[in-house]
Amino acid sequence: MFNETIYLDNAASTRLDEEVLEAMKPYFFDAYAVATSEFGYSMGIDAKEGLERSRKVIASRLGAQAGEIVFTSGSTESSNMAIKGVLSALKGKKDDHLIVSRLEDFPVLNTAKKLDKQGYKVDFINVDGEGVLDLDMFSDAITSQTALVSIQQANQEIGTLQDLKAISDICHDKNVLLHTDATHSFTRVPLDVSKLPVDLVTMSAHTIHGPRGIGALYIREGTPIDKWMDGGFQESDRRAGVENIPAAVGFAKAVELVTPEENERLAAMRDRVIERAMADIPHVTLNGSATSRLPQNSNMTFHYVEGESITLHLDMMGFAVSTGSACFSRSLEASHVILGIGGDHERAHGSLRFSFGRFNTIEDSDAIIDALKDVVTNLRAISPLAEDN
Amino acid sequence: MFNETIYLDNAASTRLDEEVLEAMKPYFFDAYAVATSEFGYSMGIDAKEGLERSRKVIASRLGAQAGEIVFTSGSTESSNMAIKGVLSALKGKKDDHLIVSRLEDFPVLNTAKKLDKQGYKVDFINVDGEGVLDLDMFSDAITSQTALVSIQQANQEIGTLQDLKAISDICHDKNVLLHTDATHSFTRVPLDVSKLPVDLVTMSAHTIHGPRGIGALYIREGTPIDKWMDGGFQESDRRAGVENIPAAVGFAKAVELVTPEENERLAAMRDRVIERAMADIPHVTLNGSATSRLPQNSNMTFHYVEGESITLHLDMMGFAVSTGSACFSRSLEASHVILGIGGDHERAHGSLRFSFGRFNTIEDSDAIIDALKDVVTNLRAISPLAEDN
Amino acid sequence: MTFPYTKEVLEHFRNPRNVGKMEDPDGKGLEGSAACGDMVAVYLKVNPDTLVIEDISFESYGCASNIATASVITELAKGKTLEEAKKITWKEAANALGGLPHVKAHCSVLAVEGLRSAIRDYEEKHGMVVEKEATTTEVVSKRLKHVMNPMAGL
Ligand SMILES: Cc1ncc(COP(=O)(O)O)c(C=O)c1O
Ligand SMILES: Cc1ncc(COP(=O)(O)O)c(C=O)c1O
Ligand code: FES
Ligand code: FES
Repeated sequence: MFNETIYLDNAASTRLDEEVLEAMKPYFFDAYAVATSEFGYSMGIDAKEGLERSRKVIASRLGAQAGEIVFTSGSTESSNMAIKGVLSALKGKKDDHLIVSRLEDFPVLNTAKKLDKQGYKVDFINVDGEGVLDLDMFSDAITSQTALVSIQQANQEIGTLQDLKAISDICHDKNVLLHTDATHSFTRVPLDVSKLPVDLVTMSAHTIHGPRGIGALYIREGTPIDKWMDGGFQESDRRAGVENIPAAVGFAKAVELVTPEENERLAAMRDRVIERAMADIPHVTLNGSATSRLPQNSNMTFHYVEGESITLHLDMMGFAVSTGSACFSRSLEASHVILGIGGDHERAHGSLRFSFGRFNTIEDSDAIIDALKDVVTNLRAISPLAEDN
Repeated sequence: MFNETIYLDNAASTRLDEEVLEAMKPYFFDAYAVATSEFGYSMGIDAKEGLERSRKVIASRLGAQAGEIVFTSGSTESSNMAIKGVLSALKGKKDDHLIVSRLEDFPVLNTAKKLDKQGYKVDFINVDGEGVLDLDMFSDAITSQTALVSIQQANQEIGTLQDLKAISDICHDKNVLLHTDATHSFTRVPLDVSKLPVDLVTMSAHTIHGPRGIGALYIREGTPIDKWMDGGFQESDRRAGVENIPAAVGFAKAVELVTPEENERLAAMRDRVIERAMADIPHVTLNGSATSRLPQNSNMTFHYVEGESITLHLDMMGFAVSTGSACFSRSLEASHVILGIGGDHERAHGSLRFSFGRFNTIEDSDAIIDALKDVVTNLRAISPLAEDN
Repeated sequence: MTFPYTKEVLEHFRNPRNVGKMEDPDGKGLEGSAACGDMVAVYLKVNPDTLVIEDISFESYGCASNIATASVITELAKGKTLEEAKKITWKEAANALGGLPHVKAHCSVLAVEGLRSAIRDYEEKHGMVVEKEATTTEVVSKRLKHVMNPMAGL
């Protein structure tokens, strides 16, 4: 039905792992009842057991208690719930001050912007040229009126990791709640909430070969948070809606399948693609940190050329990658991440993200650069910017 | 792994149809990219085509345009979005008056109750002894300040259908927006928004052998509604979050698999179970309407006995059914639906719902009554209420 | 698959002991639960000389926990004197059943109250107590006060 592709856009979404689907099947076809009534019939209790086992798997990967994990429909919902739920619970107790970084992905960023319009006070903290949060500016921004801080653990485009230890220590010292969006980092880089005083963590399944339609929110016990999705009493009355048990079971299986060895494999692919690009193609800039980044992410700007043209050429050659170019996005806006690290539009325009997953091999890193060499050379030959090449 | 069960709780959730899973697989394993960028690579465009085809299938079953369908994570989210989104959009334009029926399920009911506490004016309209909306009270409740009406098409417990034609005509005449929760009625009873002036419709996949984690909201073109799930620009910037394309494709397949013949088969099972219960067991009351009800739903009270005891006995005999008894629910509250139709606690206590699905047969109707005869007789023998039996 | 109920609960639920209305009981109690609307009736035959419960039976309009606790309480009470039987607590009943889900603790309280009410009825009929306390809703709620938060259990 569809063609073979070398897929290097695993940050956007990933191929489902067959083992994950196998784990889900008993909950599609055998224990398909709802789990709400423990005084109900056996099938509902079987279903509930599947759900609770999955909750434990996810909790333990994070150093959390099972009761601190709420399943949601995905990262976007987790972050909406975290921010809106906490601000709602603290209304009248703390002033309505929210702090986020400029590099947050849309769920946090656009929630913050909406709240800003609605009268909340929102501060957007700057990052340096590698995407690392300005800790001084951050620390200064916190006031006695700050209700919540939301800083991602890893960036979606340039893969930069934040120093969550430093950030959470500052928040802890100043007695402010901290939410972190770990959509791309969960299972890929360490995060242990029994050690770091992070209060809320957004997690997603479809970024690690799990199913779409399921995510989770870690909520440290005692954190004030109102219900956001209203309705039934599921998830200990914290999130309404029939439990998506097959997907929760799939999520847990996806978590179990991520190993340290896999993360090393991905890091090797990442390093190879960067090293090869730098060696073989002139005028390339690495976006993000050289040292502190997601194992599965690389992002580089190929100067003087436009990303959508590159991706279309690559697509015709069988590669799937994405770009921060304005032309590529539906909104025709250049990546706020590249702009946020001080890049200009040209830098965003020529940026490409290569993100790796379980079904990639190190040969894919070579193949994409081999292909890219020609594409970039040809496009530069027609670029008015690239006079000196 | 799990035991064989005669599952008669299809109103709670249903077994996934194998054909649905087959339809989903290409989007798990081949076109697993995100669909957001139409200027992106081929796999994303394939994925998007799957999504848009599914949207059309759902739209056309409802007499809607594809662009009027927004995918959500389920019924609960659809109803949250409909009510909160419309009230937010109308803020300051119409007064904050919301009308719902007393029999709504939790997503509408608890959203309404929360809004009531937050300062909105909410009216809860009564129903008669069969669960049919009091049209006079309803019509009188509408004022020039009414922003939205939310009345379900079919009830989740007693299966009573509302006269949506009359209700939507009243709303249309009075120029008030109408939302209807069609979680149980979509595909099971007719609803054509090209004929009825309904403005918003909540739909769900997992009630018709589709996957969990996906639902839809029909939004008539031009309806004022704010975004509720904030983040990315998916779903024409109406609902953020990665599109759950495999589930959307599964939802569409589930819709296609529901035929008029199937609905007749279900109605025959429903009629048989009611007829047999009335004939074979004394002191039985039908809950809901005898004539205007969902094809797949029956609900009866077996007087002098308590529902959880019945369901546990039935469970041990291999049947899965649910009850409106307070003892069955975690909150120890008797069904608000049975109380809402004027029943007392005793009527709720002994109420059982038998809801049918594709994988049931008419023999199941006989089997459950054969089993129930003994169970009810034995429990009545020890009941202090059942003096005259 | 694990039921929220122990083997013992399920056994008493399936095969409740000492069930049914008793003809001409010496003492009779009927209690209702304000929490969920259930009822338990307990009937006693008492030896007037020894004040030993020689026969006991119950009726229940309630959930599995309720039926099971009422059943086990009849076993615990049989052969005991009224004074001994009065001291049976819902915890003893629950323990005899290997434990009950927290949210169902009130069902066992109801069963214990049924027994105590039957004993009180006997004592009243035989002039063993002076004050007759009517079993009003308030009295029931007072007795059940400590179990009135069903979500939290006890
Ligand atoms: C009428 C009705 N609407 C909405 C819902 C919520 O559906 P879900 O839990 O799938 O979101 C239900 C669930 O039972 C329902 O019966
Ligand atoms: C950092 C980050 N957070 C949240 C999201 C939203 O995830 P979803 O669309 O799966 O809800 C994304 C999506 O790309 C992301 O990159
Ligand atoms: S040049 Fe066409 S969108 Fe940028
Ligand atoms: S008797 Fe109602 S919950 Fe036990």
